Amino acid sequence: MTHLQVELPGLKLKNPLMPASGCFGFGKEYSKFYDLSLLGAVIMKAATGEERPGNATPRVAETNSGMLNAIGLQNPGVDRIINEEVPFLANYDTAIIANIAGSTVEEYEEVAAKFNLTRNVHALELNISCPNVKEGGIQFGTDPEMAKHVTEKVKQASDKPVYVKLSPNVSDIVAMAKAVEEAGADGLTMINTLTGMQLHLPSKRPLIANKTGGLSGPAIKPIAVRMIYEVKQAVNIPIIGMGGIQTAEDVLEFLLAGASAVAVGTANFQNPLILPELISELPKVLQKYGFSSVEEAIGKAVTG
Amino acid sequence: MTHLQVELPGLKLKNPLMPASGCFGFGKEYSKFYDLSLLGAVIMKAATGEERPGNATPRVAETNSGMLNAIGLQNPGVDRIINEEVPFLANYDTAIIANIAGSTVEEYEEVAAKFNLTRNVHALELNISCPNVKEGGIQFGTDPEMAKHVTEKVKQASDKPVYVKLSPNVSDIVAMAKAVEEAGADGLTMINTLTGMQLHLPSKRPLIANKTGGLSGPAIKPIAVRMIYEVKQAVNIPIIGMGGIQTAEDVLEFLLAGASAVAVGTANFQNPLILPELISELPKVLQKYGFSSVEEAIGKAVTG
Amino acid sequence: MRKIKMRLLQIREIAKDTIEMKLEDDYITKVANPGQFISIALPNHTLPRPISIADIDRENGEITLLFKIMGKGTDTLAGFIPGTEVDCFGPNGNGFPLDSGQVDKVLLIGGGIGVPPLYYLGKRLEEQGIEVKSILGFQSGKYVFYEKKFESLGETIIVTDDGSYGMKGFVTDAVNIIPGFDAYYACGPTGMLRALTEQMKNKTGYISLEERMGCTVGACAACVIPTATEGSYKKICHDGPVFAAEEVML
Amino acid sequence: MRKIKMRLLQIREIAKDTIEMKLEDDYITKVANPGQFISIALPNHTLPRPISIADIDRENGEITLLFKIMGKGTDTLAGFIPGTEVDCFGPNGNGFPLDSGQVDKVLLIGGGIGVPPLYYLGKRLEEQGIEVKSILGFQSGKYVFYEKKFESLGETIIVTDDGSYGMKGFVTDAVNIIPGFDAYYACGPTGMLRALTEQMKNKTGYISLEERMGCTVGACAACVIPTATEGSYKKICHDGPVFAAEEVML
Ligand SMILES: Cc1cc2nc3c(=O)[nH]c(=O)nc-3n(C[C@H](O)[C@H](O)[C@H](O)COP(=O)(O)OP(=O)(O)OC[C@H]3O[C@@H](n4cnc5c(N)ncnc54)[C@H](O)[C@@H]3O)c2cc1C
Ligand SMILES: Cc1cc2nc3c(=O)[nH]c(=O)nc-3n(C[C@H](O)[C@H](O)[C@H](O)COP(=O)(O)OP(=O)(O)OC[C@H]3O[C@@H](n4cnc5c(N)ncnc54)[C@H](O)[C@@H]3O)c2cc1C
Ligand SMILES: Cc1cc2nc3c(=O)[nH]c(=O)nc-3n(C[C@H](O)[C@H](O)[C@H](O)COP(=O)(O)O)c2cc1C
Ligand SMILES: Cc1cc2nc3c(=O)[nH]c(=O)nc-3n(C[C@H](O)[C@H](O)[C@H](O)COP(=O)(O)O)c2cc1C
Ligand code: FES
Ligand code: FES
Repeated sequence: MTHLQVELPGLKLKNPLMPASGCFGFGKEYSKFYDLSLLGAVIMKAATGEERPGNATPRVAETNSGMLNAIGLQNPGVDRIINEEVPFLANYDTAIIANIAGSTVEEYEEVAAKFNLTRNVHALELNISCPNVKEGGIQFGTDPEMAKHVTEKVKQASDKPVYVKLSPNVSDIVAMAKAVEEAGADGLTMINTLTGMQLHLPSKRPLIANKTGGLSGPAIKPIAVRMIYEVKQAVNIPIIGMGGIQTAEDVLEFLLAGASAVAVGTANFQNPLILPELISELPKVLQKYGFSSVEEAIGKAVTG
Repeated sequence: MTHLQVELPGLKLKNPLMPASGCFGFGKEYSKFYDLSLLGAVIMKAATGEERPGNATPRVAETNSGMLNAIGLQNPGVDRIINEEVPFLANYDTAIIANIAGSTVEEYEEVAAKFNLTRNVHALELNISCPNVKEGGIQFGTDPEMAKHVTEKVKQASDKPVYVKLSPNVSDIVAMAKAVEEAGADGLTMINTLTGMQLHLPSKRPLIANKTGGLSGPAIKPIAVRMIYEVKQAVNIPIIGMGGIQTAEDVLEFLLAGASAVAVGTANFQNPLILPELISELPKVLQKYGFSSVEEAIGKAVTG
Repeated sequence: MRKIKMRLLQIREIAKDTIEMKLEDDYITKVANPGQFISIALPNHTLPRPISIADIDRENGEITLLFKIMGKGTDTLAGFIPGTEVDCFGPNGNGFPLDSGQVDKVLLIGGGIGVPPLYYLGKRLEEQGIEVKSILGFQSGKYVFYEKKFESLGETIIVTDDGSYGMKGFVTDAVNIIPGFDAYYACGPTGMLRALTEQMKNKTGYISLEERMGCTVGACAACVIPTATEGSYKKICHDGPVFAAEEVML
Repeated sequence: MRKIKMRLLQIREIAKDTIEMKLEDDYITKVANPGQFISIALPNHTLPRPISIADIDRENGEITLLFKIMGKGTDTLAGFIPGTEVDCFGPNGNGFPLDSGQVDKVLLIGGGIGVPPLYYLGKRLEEQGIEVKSILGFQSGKYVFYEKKFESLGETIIVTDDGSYGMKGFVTDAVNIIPGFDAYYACGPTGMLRALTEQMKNKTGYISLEERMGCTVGACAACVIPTATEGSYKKICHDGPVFAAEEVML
């Protein structure tokens, strides 16, 4: 019997698998494919203070073993998310994590405060790293001082555990992780996308209307694993890992590198059943490599 | 008739294609496959002051659409390169670029000074971004002040044009580019590899002996294109672009983004004839998208 | 909506770069409506390819797809051999409205690779006793396909950009020739749809749209289109691909 | 060294997870020596797969490769069907010394998927009138292959880790049984080669090494091995894969 349970601040996960923010909407679409109660948790799409229309289209492009996206935080705003989306997800036996974003520290605080009053939301994921927001998101994510500041403010605005989502577009990921740990973060999620671009040869212009987009998918997996491995050695808060996961072996690789749970984003698009498939395959893979539980595997590559 | 010639500081290239440093040794091996005179230029493997043994093995790993390497600057030292390797390459009608590396600013100066006296070397590529050197290479590449300093010193030590090779492992690539331009760099080459890691599940350890390695190949292409596009708008010195090129369309994409010439690294490994193949396909691709010369395409996505 | 494997039965080039595939399937054929699409997951790709349902043979559990080779993905797909199990999911999207009631005569207007979904639509409309006429536009003669099939549904005008086959011009030029129809159904490049909806402002029309997609199921917000209501967006993969002509801003 | 396409003629599983491929080729068959390898470029991979030449039929222009399914690349390769054009380049590396002169009796020692290159070596040595004996080690009975073929060259001892076939133990246990040979040629896992070279310090021996490779031609310095000379390295793909036993430090 392989134990898949993992306990993290605010989250009792029946298994370590969840969809990554922005790749799963608010769950409705994938609920047509399978029972969301199978999932360890669901991370919702980013919520901002007001409704946002997002960027112009095209918003996505395929790349080698990856994709670029510049959705631009399109979302109906925190109030409608709380009133229309959370109740749907709350029907399922799974943890709910709200991803919060904003252009200003005040907006982050406001959104956090609203989710704080939402019974069925178990934890917050602080998206300080969305590369597609022009007004400031990117600075929060690449400057340790700003990251620290916004984390502190959100911690004050909320009693729910706060997981800070780190951007990989930095010279020193460990400095970022330490800064937000110091600010009181309960956990980290990493990594967000790397900023990239694809040109459309016929028009000689960037294919994505926003010009740049965030690179995700298997292409970035080695960067995610490296960053998690480095951060795991420097902080004492748990990490939810993500970036290119598409097989149960990948899940184990992230656990070994130091992740306590993992999120799957891009891989949902090619295979809407990827999450239940990985959940059912994980026990076999853990066993194959000598583990009888997820907990046992966490950080094994770091601690030996 | 499509004009492939490009003129860059110190380099009259008959076409914009050359092998990337470290992926082509000093040319001997690939000279068994084709006539090196076909190439626009050859960038040699990194040279250091003394011979270096490099890292322990394994030194490479395959990743999705990419690979990791941690060779660790293994090379016979600048003197033997000048005496044994440059003369071989000088037999061919192609430009020769020497890639120089070091652990200290003094070592960079020493190596640059020696190549400065080597008649057949046309330009220097300053490798301040090799992620596999422990003693300091990585700091040079991620700190604008240090990058500026080492560039200035090398410029003083050499009359040959200096191309500074930028690391993508930074929060702000434009700041790095501007710093080295200010320091007198004649051109930029970008990008070097992104730091990544792969775990070997049976041993639960990093597969590469050095733990981390540099990620190259098509996986990183969108990051390279984005960085070149951004830097092109901020500096006035030419860029030699690289990172995941494997088709003639990729070459054009790099030119449009702002590269004046391109280097091909990883793609040589799967296809030793990739460079001559790209050189022969490029005219067709240029024509297809309405260009009658390489010069015309350079930076078109930026300037419109 | 399900994830399924469809066995490829037959594949052939029916016009330049235009491939017709027949696949065995016992789920989509039962539930899908004209205008819906399926998503094809290709090996070594990260994004699924949305392809419209061109025809369905419910009895034999056979689905027809028509696609044009446009890039790496469709090129790979074109190389599949009979017997291949193709990874798909769907049916996705809403499809064309079939039971509008007061419609007696409809006009189908297709441009290039926008033609396929109109064929299955036409068949289903004709089954309901509705009179179907079609205008199909192509780049040039060598790209023309399914002319006979559309003719079996009703009067069909072929238009080519260069006049190398049928009438020279655009589908918008041909629309005036067809008198009296109650509604039009169109699918094709956005430029064509823009011109068309402008030209037929006071007609009831339904148009099927395309956009680059991520998830193809409504979860990622990649494929939005602004609606006529200021600041509001719809997801083409989920709320479309078919929209009432006046509903969206092209 | 050339880049070539070889047409796959035949492919079959000759032992558990062990595939034998016969390919048509008119270049490698003419120039390659035993112990050399070829590099196979697989679609959707960034690194070539080095595979030793297991046999060559010069007359018919046929080359034999034997490989074990170890990961994604060899799994893809195992799925190739006859007629496939396989992208290769080579021959790479140096090969075993064939004309050492004073050698009358040789011992071939192979471990697992290190066995293949020894077969073509044995055939060529035997052609020169040299007496060939072999010790072949495998994990277990179901992995054993080419026993008959090696027996046709001379006495052959099969050893399995678990004793499920042949002698139980390691190849090092079997070495003592074979009396009087002038040189040994070995290929197999590094652990085996280390034990073997230690055990046979005072014998002339040649060993073929493996390492993870980048370019496979000597250009990238991925595949180095320290030599007996302090601080010095050789490239396995270029200076090897065959080395005199005392030349390298395992
Ligand atoms: C709802 C819908 C229905 C469609 N039905 C058909 C059909 O029946 N027959 C047909 O030939 N084509 C159809 N298309 C267009 C088809 O999906 C694209 O031509 C195809 O995805 C191109 O893939 P590629 O790999 O060959 O091209 P690439 O350019 O290599 O593809 C790269 C990426 O861009 C996307 N992409 C490229 N062009 C388009 C496009 N025009 N629309 C949407 N995504 C695109 C691809 O899906 C992929 O993610 C439809 C598109 C949509 C949105
Ligand atoms: C000179 C030489 C000759 C060889 N001859 C044979 C042979 O005749 N038959 C045979 O079955 N195998 C042989 N091998 C080993 C064979 O190359 C690997 O088993 C194969 O590359 C594994 O690829 P994969 O994609 O299945 O495994 P993966 O683990 O998915 O491969 C990932 C990467 O690791 C490399 N790799 C993995 N294992 C090895 C290994 N043991 N040695 C070198 N690279 C490795 C691959 O080339 C690839 O770059 C030889 C290796 C070398 C160096
Ligand atoms: C289409 C798309 C939309 C995304 N939107 C968000 C978002 O709203 N908030 C966020 O924190 N991350 C967002 N991400 C990043 C993912 O949550 C994840 O960190 C990243 O994609 C890496 O994981 P993957 O490789 O499994 O996709 C988005 C990613 C994609 C592909
Ligand atoms: C095996 C290997 C060795 C490399 N060695 C060097 C080096 O010595 N000096 C250097 O500046 N870059 C080195 N690089 C980086 C390449 O020159 C190039 O910047 C990078 O690989 C991106 O290009 P690519 O994707 O075409 O390989 C090396 C890359 C590889 C794969
Ligand atoms: S493609 Fe994801 S919402 Fe339409
Ligand atoms: S693999 Fe490149 S030197 Fe051996």
